[in-house]
Amino acid sequence: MSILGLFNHWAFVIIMMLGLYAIIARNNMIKKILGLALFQTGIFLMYITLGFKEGAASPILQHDPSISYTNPLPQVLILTAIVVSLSTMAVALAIVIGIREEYDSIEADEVAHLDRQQREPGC
Amino acid sequence: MLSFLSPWAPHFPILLVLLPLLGAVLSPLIGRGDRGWAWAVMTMGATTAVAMALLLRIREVGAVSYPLGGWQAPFGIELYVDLLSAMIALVVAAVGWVVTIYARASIRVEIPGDRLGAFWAVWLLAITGLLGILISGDAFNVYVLLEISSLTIYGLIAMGRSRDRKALVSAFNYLILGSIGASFILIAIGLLYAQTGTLNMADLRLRLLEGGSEATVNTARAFLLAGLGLKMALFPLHFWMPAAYSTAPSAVAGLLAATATKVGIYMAMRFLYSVFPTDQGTLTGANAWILCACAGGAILFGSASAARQPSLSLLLAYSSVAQVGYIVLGLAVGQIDAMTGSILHIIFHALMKGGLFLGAGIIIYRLGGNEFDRLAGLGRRMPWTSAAIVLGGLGMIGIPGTAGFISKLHLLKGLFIAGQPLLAMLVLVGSVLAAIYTWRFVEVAYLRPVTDEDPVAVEEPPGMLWPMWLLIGSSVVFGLYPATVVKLATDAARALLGATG
Amino acid sequence: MDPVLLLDVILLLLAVAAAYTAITLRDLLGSVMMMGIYSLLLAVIWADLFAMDVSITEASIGAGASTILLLMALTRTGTRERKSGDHSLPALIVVVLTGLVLIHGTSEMPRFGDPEAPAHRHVAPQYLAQQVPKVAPPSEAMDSSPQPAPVGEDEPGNFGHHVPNTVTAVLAAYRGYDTMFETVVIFSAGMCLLLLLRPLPRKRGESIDE
Amino acid sequence: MSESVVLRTIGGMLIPYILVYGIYVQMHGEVGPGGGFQAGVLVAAAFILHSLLFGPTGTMRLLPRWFIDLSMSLGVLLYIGTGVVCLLQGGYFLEYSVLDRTDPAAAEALGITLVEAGVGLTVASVILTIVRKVQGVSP
Repeated sequence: MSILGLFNHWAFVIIMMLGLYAIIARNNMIKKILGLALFQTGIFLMYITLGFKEGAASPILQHDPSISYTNPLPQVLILTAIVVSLSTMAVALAIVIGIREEYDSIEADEVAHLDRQQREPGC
Repeated sequence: MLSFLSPWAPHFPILLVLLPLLGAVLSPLIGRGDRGWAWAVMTMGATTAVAMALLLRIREVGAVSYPLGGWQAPFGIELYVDLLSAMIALVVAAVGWVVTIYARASIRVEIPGDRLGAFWAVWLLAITGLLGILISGDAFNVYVLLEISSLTIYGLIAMGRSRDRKALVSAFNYLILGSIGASFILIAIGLLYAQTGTLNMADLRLRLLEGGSEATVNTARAFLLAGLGLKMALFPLHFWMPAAYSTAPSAVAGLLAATATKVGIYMAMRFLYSVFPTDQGTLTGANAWILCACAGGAILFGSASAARQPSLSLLLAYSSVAQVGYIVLGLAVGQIDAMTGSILHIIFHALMKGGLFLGAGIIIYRLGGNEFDRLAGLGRRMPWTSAAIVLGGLGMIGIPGTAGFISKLHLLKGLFIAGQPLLAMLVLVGSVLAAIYTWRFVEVAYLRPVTDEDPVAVEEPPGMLWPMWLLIGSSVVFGLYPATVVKLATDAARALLGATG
Repeated sequence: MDPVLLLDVILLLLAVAAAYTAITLRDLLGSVMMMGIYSLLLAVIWADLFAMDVSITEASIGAGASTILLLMALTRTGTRERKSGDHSLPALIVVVLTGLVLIHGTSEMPRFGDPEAPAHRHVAPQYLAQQVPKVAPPSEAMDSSPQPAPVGEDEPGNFGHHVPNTVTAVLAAYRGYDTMFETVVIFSAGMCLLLLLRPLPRKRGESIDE
Repeated sequence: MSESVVLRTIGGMLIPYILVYGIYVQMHGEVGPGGGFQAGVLVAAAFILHSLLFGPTGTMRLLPRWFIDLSMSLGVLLYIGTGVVCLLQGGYFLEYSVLDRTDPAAAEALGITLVEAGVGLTVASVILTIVRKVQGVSP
């Protein structure tokens, strides 16, 4: 139990850090967006872990006072966070589509290079 | 003056968010062109009136809370407005109003006409989010509203692409960093929830004071500070900001410079002093030191970089990096005069920097850009705009008679009382550097001859000129007659620090 | 061994593997599909942890809407990812540091599933009993602090027996203000896209009338 | 638009079921898992499927741009409106129980149904808009 009890905590840290790594390390903007989504799901896992209760059922009330239920609050917060995550992704994709139209590339370093060239005319 | 609003008095807090929100939701239906603009101006006017009425009411009766849905506080979401939040809300609403009026001409040039309905919706949503953060008393609610303002601001910045395609890149970088920042804040809220079982800020404080795991609370604070540092562009997490502010549509830059980072700083004040346990009104050791170091770095680095930028917009953006430093410095010291200085500087800097960015926008509107090599002899070509920019620059330095002097005076006094003469020296060095970058503009605009063959006088559109002068002028008025606002800021600082400050 | 926990561990291992594959694949199409699989795995994990509403939402939004959106975006941005220029070292440093801080911060958190955790003992019990006290109406609460109103001692609670799904009750009633802004978030995203994206130039033979 | 007759026939048969399931999830939100968000996504999914199978032109005619734009705003307005009506009835914003003073518990349930409907409307139309915009088919 004790090892398994910590397992969720380790898992969400690992998932968050995988996401963060992808955001920072990768040049490709779509990869960065995927990394961001991954990072956010790590946080979801953290919240749902907080709301879990041993031997408890889903918080849909039944006519039986002996049943205990998992905590509904983190679930509600995560519903909100999932929607926020989708919205962020949509806006990010729209911006990346714009970048692709303007620069014909979605690699962060290539785009930065093109901008530098623009600033120093004569190349 | 606003007595006709009094039957609504108990509902002022919610109206402050509802009005801009309703305006935003309706504006795609209102239509394009000037109708959309007029609608946005009306909405912001009404919002400003409510913000004013709310501030007056709070000065009378003290802090108010508003239970949404009628549910009692730690269970339902509560709005909580005290003097500090009401003051900053009034500044955000009023500056938002003025910038909306200003935006008419420049937006017509910078945003494609068929998308104006969506533009005004996004614009008003951004302001809704910022105002909502200021009056919320619930930690998770703050996160949701932060995401609303952030998402819309990313969109607004990206619309700078019609002038400069770099706007897209800076919007994307800001989106990634801003989302990481917001996620860090979400992690912090989660840790606090694990520790206490509540999301209500007042309840959080009570339950955190009961003690508990040091590790969890400290980690929460670290994540919160890192997230907010990204949001308010605190050195060394500022790098997204100059790019974003200099490429955004000019009206958007004015709105952001005046409001967005300020709200981030407000959140830091709120969380550090009224949620996390403090040591008799001051921050605990390491936090104060880290914040002071970041603030000092911001002042030196921001001011020094500002003097070396190729364009007026970039100069102003780096100057903002430095100004955030001043505000955070006062916040970190946790002494009542320093905190008063911080609060005053939030307000005055919003007016001055908002006005300066509007001035930079007028130049872009007329000349197509504001790189310094285009600005030679600007003092003769655009006399009103140049004069306002110089006046704003004097405020950045903190010349007596400007608002910047009042806030820096309080900050200095607080730093000396707190026994931090070194930090006080830093503030003075920052002022000298500000004089250098302001001089840069004066030199180009007034001492260099007009070089190109453009007509010497350039028409300055009055619809843009007077909003800019309103902001700059009001900062001068506050500099000359500071008593009322200083009294309010002192009360707000005292409330924030608790009786011990 | 508790089957809930066992399933949780197995699924989490699979999810971590899927996440790892998603970010290491160089083919963006493959990455996106892997993310879809990852989201589906998450949906099962949420169900296993008795968060049914989150599970359905994850399946429809995470695995459904996001994947469709990403695939459609890929048709406009290309699926190629260049093979060089990673900032692996700085990323690794940031990630390891942040990860260590997080592990430190969560090490003293309540044990997984502990029914005595603060999260289960404060606030949540009133939600589950659906007996949240109300404050006096605004007409009587002109002063700044609202007065607590007497709570109905009757069994049915705030909603009678009309809303047995407490997640919906918290979502739409107790924290309805949050949910309003959640709707506004997605509305903002819609508005931002209307603002940001211009339509593609029309292709031959596939023109859209209007 | 799909060229395969099999796909179009079978896919076309699926659409009404997805729609009905979406409406079920919407109505069922108070009693079982589900609610406005999930229902909105399902309804949007049905129309996205329609557009993939039969081409965007037909879907565009079925749900024109002005209609979708209108329902985005209407959904949020329904949510805010419910709250404002509560406020005008002498309660706090979003205090549904004042909608029917004789039976506050039922009024709460009514309020929940109304705001969930608003959520569903907005989510469905926004997701449809987002997909159309990213696809590049929306005018």
